[in-house]
Amino acid sequence: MTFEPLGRSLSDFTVELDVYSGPYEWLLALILKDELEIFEVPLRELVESYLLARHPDAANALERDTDFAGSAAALILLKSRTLSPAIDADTEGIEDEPLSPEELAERLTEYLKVRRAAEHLKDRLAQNVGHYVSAHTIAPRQGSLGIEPDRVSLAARQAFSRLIEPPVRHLGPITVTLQELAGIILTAIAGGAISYESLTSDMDRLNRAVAFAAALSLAQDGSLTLTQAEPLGPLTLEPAR
Amino acid sequence: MSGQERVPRPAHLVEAVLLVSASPIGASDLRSATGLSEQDLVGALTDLRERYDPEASGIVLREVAGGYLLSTNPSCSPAIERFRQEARPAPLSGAAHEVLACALYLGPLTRGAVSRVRGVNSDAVIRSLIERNLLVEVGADHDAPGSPALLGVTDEFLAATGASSRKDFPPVDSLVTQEELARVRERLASSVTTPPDAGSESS
Amino acid sequence: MSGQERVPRPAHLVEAVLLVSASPIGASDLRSATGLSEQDLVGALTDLRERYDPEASGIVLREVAGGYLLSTNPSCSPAIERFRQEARPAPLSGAAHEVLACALYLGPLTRGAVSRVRGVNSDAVIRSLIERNLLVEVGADHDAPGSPALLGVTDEFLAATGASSRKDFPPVDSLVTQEELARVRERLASSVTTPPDAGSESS
Repeated sequence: MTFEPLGRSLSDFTVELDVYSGPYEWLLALILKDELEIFEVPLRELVESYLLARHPDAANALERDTDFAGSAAALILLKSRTLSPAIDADTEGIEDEPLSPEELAERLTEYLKVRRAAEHLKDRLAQNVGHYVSAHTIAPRQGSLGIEPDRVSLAARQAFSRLIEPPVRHLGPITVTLQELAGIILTAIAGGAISYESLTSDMDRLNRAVAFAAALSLAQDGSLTLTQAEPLGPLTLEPAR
Repeated sequence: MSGQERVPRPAHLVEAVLLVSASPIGASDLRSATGLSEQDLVGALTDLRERYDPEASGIVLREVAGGYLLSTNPSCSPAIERFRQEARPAPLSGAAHEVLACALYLGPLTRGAVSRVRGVNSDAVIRSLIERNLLVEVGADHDAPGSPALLGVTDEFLAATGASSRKDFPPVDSLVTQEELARVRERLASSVTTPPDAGSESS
Repeated sequence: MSGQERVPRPAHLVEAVLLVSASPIGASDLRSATGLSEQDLVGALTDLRERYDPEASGIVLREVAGGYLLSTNPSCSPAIERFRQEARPAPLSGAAHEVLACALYLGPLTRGAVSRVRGVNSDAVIRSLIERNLLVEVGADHDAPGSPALLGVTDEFLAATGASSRKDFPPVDSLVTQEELARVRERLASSVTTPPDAGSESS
């Protein structure tokens, strides 16, 4: 997985989330190392805590906003990718056909059990943490290890055909700032409500993500109102009343 | 302690062998290395349990993953982490716990099956668990197209959970109450009987 | 963490740290890891000398090369030797197979290159493969900053696979498509170069 390296402007930004508390930069590192699940990270809370910690008058405010918007945009992409249906053959079995109520109940029951078992495992792992083993091991006798050549070939196939995306690099360097987009948004809504879709219809994906962050930011400071009539429905930006 | 003994006592032989292993050693391997009778081994382990009791020692004797293992007392782990200048490994995510629960209780099962049970693609989580040696491919499902690999939990997983075997976990049905299950079915029954043509909002 | 966990005694801290080091640890390193005063350390070592006395234990405390080291009691060495002969080496993980495949097909290559190709930090796996003598540092990449070591597979690896040479393995282009191979090469070559116009962060 690749990521544009963060500038150091956010090195003092720390976050407090249910799943993680500590420096924001480390949060990104944990997500990239798959040690934290992106879909467990509430992006909205993340944006909110950034906005709370924001100092608009600081000397590097612009750089900080840019860095944050850039990484937040990447997180949004990552999250949407994780949540969208898998395309690889192995998981294609996740069917779309509607389930009968019995099947649905069956599945939910099974998932509930897994959920409870997961909680049990979490406690157990926590109780057993901190046992480090001996370093005084002896090397096994030479020649006692057998490696299957087929497994090596299979491993080569797996490692070399894996897609290490989502590539964020192809989005190119950030060429727009939160402030610029905030300006565009404010101009656009001066004439009345506008949907997020139409506002961003001409933008590339990065700008769309930054526009989203900018809209959140403006909503936070009361410059506009964001409305969404139904979950996952269209998002409307209106001038603040 | 009795005076000069030349022949090592059973407990000494066992603790010496345990020192040189970073993974649990089963009773039969301990016997064949030390040449002890079954009875002597039992006696030696009783002595060592006392000697390496968590209340009395910085090194503890653990009975995990079907064998015996010396490891540091968790109460001393901050000193170990300072010595190694290594941070404690990050705890697993909630998703990782779920995947492990699938492998433990429903496994061995394929990646696809894990994703189906959880309702989300679990490949990345599975990969990081394999990387951490907690999950392993234990075979292949030859009945499925492409013979996808079957995943199971490892001995490292058993050691990390302090379990001596897979049987050392409560049965899954004891973790969920009947009332909870009944509630799921009830809620479901009431929600599916409502609009007849709303059928597409599954997600 | 349970509240009633007691503060470990000095000797416990020291013995725990000694368990996780295969080489002697000097007094000052022991003190900085355990946080003990000089006096407490002296007391702890006195306790441990008694606990791990050759007459009383299968594990002994040795004072060598200006440091302290736990090791097996020489009186137990026949048992250790039998254990070594009989111990079956731990099987390789999926991650280990992938790292070996990288070294076999793309090597010699640096640790960083292995991690880039696999898309995940592989340092720990590489360390254990070097310890097991399946990977070895065969030179250094002088074109890269810091001249990182280049890794290749060992003869022991070839012996373990029953291959007489690298040529016994199927050629890489029979395993993956040209397109996939090109992508791997790209990742290999990418090193740390940032696109010229991304340039905000220098380092």
